[in-house]
Amino acid sequence: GAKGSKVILLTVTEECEYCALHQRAFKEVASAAGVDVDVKITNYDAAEQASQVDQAIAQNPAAIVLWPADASAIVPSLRKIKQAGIPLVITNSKPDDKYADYWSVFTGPSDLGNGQSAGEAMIKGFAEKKFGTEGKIVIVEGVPGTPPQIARSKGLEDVLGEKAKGIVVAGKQNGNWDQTKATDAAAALFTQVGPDVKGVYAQADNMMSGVIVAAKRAGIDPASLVLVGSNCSIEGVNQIKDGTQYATVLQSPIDDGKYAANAVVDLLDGKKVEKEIYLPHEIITKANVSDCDAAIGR
Amino acid sequence: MSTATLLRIALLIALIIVFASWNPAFVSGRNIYALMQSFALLGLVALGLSLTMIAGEFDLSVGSMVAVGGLLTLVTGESNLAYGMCVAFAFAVAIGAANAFVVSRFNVSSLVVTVGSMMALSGFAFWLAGGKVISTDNFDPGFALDNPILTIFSWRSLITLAAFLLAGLFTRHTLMGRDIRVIGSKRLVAAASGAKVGLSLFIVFIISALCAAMAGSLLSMSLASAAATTGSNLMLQAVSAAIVGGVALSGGSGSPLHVLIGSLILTVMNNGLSLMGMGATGILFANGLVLMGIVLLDGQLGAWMSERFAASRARHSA
Amino acid sequence: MMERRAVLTVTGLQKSFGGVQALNGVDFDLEAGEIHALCGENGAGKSTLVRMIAGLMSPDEGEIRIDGNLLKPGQLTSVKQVSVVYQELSIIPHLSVLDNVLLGDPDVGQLYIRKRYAARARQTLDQLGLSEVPLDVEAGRLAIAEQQLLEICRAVMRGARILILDEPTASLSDAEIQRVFKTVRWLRESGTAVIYISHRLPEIFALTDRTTVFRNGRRVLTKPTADWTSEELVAEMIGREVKPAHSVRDRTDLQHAPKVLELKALSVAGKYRPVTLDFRAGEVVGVIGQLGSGANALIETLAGLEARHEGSVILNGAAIDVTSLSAAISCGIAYVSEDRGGKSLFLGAPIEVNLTSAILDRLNRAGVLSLGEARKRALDLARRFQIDGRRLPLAASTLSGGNQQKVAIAKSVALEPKVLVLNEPTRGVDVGARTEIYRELQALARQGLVVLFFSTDLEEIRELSQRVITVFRGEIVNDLPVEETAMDSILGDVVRGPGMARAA
Amino acid sequence: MAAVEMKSVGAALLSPERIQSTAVWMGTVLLAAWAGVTVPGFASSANISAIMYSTSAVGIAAVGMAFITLSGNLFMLSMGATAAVSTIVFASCLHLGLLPSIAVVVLVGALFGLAQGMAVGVFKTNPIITTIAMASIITGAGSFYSGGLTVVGQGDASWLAIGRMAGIPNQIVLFLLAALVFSFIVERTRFGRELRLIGLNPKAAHFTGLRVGRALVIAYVLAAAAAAFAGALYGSQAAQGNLKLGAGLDFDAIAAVLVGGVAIKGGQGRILDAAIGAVFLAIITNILLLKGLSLEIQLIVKGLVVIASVILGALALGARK
Ligand SMILES: Nc1ncnc2c1ncn2[C@@H]1O[C@H](COP(=O)(O)OP(=O)(O)OP(=O)(O)O)[C@@H](O)[C@H]1O
Ligand SMILES: Nc1ncnc2c1ncn2[C@@H]1O[C@H](COP(=O)(O)OP(=O)(O)OP(=O)(O)O)[C@@H](O)[C@H]1O
Ligand SMILES: [Mg+2]
Ligand SMILES: [Mg+2]
Repeated sequence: GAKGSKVILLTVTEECEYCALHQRAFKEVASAAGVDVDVKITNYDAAEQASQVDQAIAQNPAAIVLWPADASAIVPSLRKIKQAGIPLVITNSKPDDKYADYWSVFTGPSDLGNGQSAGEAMIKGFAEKKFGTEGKIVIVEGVPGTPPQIARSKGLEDVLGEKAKGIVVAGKQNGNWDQTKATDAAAALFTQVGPDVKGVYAQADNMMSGVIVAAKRAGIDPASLVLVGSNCSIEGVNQIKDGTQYATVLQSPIDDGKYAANAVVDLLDGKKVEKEIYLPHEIITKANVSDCDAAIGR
Repeated sequence: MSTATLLRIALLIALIIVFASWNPAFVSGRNIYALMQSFALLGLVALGLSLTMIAGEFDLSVGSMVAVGGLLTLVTGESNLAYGMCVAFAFAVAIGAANAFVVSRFNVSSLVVTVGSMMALSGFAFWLAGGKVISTDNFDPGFALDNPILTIFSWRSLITLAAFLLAGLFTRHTLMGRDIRVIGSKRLVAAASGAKVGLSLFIVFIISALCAAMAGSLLSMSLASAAATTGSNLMLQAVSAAIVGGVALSGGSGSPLHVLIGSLILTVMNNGLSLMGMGATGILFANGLVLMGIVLLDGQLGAWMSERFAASRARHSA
Repeated sequence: MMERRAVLTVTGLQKSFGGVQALNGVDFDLEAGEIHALCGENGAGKSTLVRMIAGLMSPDEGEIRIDGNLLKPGQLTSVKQVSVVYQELSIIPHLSVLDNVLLGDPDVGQLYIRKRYAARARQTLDQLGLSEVPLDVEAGRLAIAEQQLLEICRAVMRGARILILDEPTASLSDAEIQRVFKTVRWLRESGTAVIYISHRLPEIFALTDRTTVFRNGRRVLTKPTADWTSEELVAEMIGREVKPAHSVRDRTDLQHAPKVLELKALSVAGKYRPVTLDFRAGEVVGVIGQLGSGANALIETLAGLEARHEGSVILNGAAIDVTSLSAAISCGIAYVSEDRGGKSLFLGAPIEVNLTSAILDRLNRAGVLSLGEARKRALDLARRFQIDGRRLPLAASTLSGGNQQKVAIAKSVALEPKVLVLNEPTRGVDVGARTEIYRELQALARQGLVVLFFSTDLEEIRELSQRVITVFRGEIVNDLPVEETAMDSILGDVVRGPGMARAA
Repeated sequence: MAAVEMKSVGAALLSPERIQSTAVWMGTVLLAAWAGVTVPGFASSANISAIMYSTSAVGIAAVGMAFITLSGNLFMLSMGATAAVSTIVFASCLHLGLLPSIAVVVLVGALFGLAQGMAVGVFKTNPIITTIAMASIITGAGSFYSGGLTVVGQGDASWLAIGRMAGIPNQIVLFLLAALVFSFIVERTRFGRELRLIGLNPKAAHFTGLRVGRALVIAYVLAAAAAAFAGALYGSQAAQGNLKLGAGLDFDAIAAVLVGGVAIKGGQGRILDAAIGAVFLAIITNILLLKGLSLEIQLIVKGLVVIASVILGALALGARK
């Protein structure tokens, strides 16, 4: 059973609000079920995580919960866990499905779903701000090559292509998941695309903070744009409350952590667990921003 | 062996004893294996970097070179990883030579030159990754490299240890090895006594880039993937390892043995703290404190303390 | 007598650095089995010639032949032919003594097998008096004099046909100099040709067979050393007549001048025993002793460089604190170190900035430097020390060695100290600049300053000081007016101590 | 008379030590002029203010970094960490008002600087390693303090973030002010003169009786305060702070200092050179952004610019020999 057994959580940096809340929620739920949690943290360093996996295997836990620092670099380590016969829950970012044998359960967000919700939000925002179904938008993306960066943009573009062909992506820049870089990137996008930008999709709310700063500096009222962020992090919530940001996509770190904890507890208790458990991706606007607060536990 | 070296070995042993008594799992075979895996990466980078330090130079670009090495291996080695590895090594030789060329031809500080190449290489790494995740399905080389040997080693860590041995023999028993040290101490004297200053600089910068690329290449095989951000903090860790081991930034002093000890101290500390459940920032903090302690001891504080110590010993014996 | 054979011939050598003609059509030859002195003021071109013979620099024009074979420009000369002890110390501190000795030895192959050479190195070291020094100790731990000897050992060990020593004795004591002399003479017997560069005329007369004088990049004259007189040599070196400083010295009686500085049982453990001395206003006092005798430690104590001293220092009747340089400076003791490039000057900064660097607090107007005041003071100092005022905005590195030394002294004099302490005030300074420096120091003394200096150069002690204090192994041997001393008795005090003192 | 003055000014600008910085000054002007004509959108007022904004924080840090480089202590590698922690401090103090929170940030930064200055100046530690170690310690401390979370400021920081004076962003005004004040300090005060002399020859500085330890402590305090202030600028943007904001400041500031032509061996170069280096790099980055070139190309170009400017400086000095 779960009670009294030892689980190792391998997770990423504490210097990220989402990650910190995820870890906190995981520990709360797991401890409540009597699981003894041991945490190993890496600062998004795949090599370090690989050796943490070795270390974790050496400690011979009842199960391992793993947030891959890099969803593809982790694959060889997954195989080692599999070989050691330790049950594995992957949380937050899923490696390629080719290797699905190596893990027992995946819980977490679907980046594609997240992007799709953002697309829906964008269309809704265009309607609400009376832009109709035509206009230029720009995207500020995360670190190139990371799955969220690829999948979120794809999700958004899929939905737009399907439901609102008139809304075109006129430019993309890399904001590196970083507010400062996002500020420069957005400033350049505003200059490049000119004054007829109607909406901006930032793949994370903290980057949206940068977009808003850049808009203000360029003399554009952010409230006049359809600004859609993602993650429902505290920056986004505040910006939605004061009306500068139109919407964000709820991806609750607390749920993310909880789902993983529940999955591992169920697994240890011998219950049947679904192979893939996705978080909901609710669209958050001013109207339902309290959902966000609740989801984040404020 | 000097007292400073013995003190560092004592520190290493003390750390091991402390961690082992805290958690016996620390000295389990599997954990030592894990520890050696981290060492395999850090040690190789630190070894290359420290050679440039001994020659009185500095190679800030090793961190980015690790990323480029890994990416090149996978990008060009899609069908044949060995070929990719060769490309990565050839590229490293070219970059090392370019660094050395600018340093020796224009007689500028390598700290400055390699700030530039660090940035440029890091950009190149992002360009290579090109918005894709670079990964391979060819897991076999990685598994072969990481397969435990004698419980605690793997080919990867044995390669790093062999590199240390080679570098140790090179610096101790070849003329070029001695000249590198002379160049680090007094370059004009080296030139006047017929040491091949330019050639030695080329050699150390090439070795440094090559070690970094090799570390990156082996890592990418072992992870079956490569990212542009890999190694972003390896450079700082590698300098720390060299300094902790007793290589002076001012050049001319230190040896691969020192770097070996320094790298082991850092890996043991990080592994042990992580075993105790400390987070990444906590470990960073601890690294900072140790490094700070060591620079303080190397500076005036240490001089003052050893003077005190000598004085009190003199009083006692009188 | 055996027919002399030239091993080295230099013809029509030219070299300029930018606008400076360092060598201007130099002809020179060196014979096997001779010790050949090169003399000349600072900047005369001696070291430049050496560097070209060693192949470190290529000449603009002219040629150098060794045994009739032309040297290829831009290529190091084989150390089997020419081995050089450079003016600047070139010991590698982190390498062992053996590694240092073997540095540049062409016999050492790419595989570096130390054992092979250990016995021979040991033998050479012993010969130079380094028998106490183990082969595997780091050279950086040796004393400066030992390092200098190590360097000579390195050159000797290579067994070169031509040995060049560029001011090898600058940091050696007399006993050590005698050792070097012995080795050089022994090499001469075995047929080696030696070029010996020194600013110390007594050494030249004692050691060398022929002497060549350089002036402004030209060879002026070569004659057997025995045919030179000291005055003639000096006159050729500077190309004009110099009045010895002696003739301008004041003969006023200082017995009634007020006591400025008193040392009461001053001592530094392990360096010198308690010393009690008085110094009167206007005195110029030379302290002489071998390196390590404690003589320089004594004056460095006054400068604030020996924090751990015992006893007291009294200035104008009040005890003062000399536990640090800045404490000593604020009490009115200024110090000029022996190493002008390393410890005194900011070579990359303008001469004006150098001259005023010690008195920044006096140029301070509400936190802002007064540049006008700085210029005024710098001009004043430049005039007093005969430094070209138009050069003030140029970097100090553009000055010749002698002029640099003037700047170094002027910068400390700017502090308007009550006591001026100098360490080797004219090391490596040519005769002309030396005289100018001596004159200015004596003028300062006449204004009531105490000038106290350490030197290992007997000539300097005799020329500059009114009172000579000799030190041997941490103890004062004699303290006498210069008129009552003779060269040989000073030397006797310094090398043999009180046992032999002034038997006459 | 005037002609003579002009000639000597010309000679000074073209002296080997100054040629690199002169080239960068002229390069900046030419590049801006060229881009204004050929790059669409470059000369728009919005873009020019974007350039100004992206210059300010890096520029202020570069000006601070120049103190360290001038003093002969190479670089301060804790600037990024200091700036990042400062964003957190800034956000957590914002409820006290903008000025008080800037004051607190600068004070905390100065304390970090004090610690490093004491280590380097008094305990004679290696400057590079000291600042690397301090960077870890500062980041670790910041992480303990914030728990890794983003701190949202309860107050209005818009004066700093987007405020303008006569159409010029306040940030750039502050940057210019900092550059001028720091420049005055180096060129005309006793401390500045001491710092330069220490950079030229630390041993001689000691033997001359200069206050070496004290001057180094002040230099580190000023540099860290500048980094902290840069952090306040980042923090003000969205009135938020976290450990990632401004963390990359170190190498941007170093690049600016090097491109500007402050000599790494100490004692040579001017504060304003570092400032112009920052402007030059900001303009290049902006042009690349406008041309749609990605982050990676920007990095490659920046790296090459650093190497090229260093080679230029070396060639100029070499030409004298
Ligand atoms: N590398 C150099 N660059 C520029 N000028 C130089 C260089 N080396 C020597 N000089 C100049 O050439 C002239 C000759 O210098 P050299 O060192 O040969 O003099 P020296 O006779 O050895 O003097 P000293 O007695 O001080 O050693 C001087 O004016 C010197 O400043
Ligand atoms: N290291 C150096 N680099 C460049 N120029 C030098 C260097 N050393 C000396 N010089 C220049 O070489 C010239 C000749 O040097 P020298 O030693 O003969 O000076 P000098 O004729 O005694 O000058 P002064 O008029 O000051 O007495 C000087 O004008 C000096 O500017
Ligand atoms: Mg000379
Ligand atoms: Mg002269």
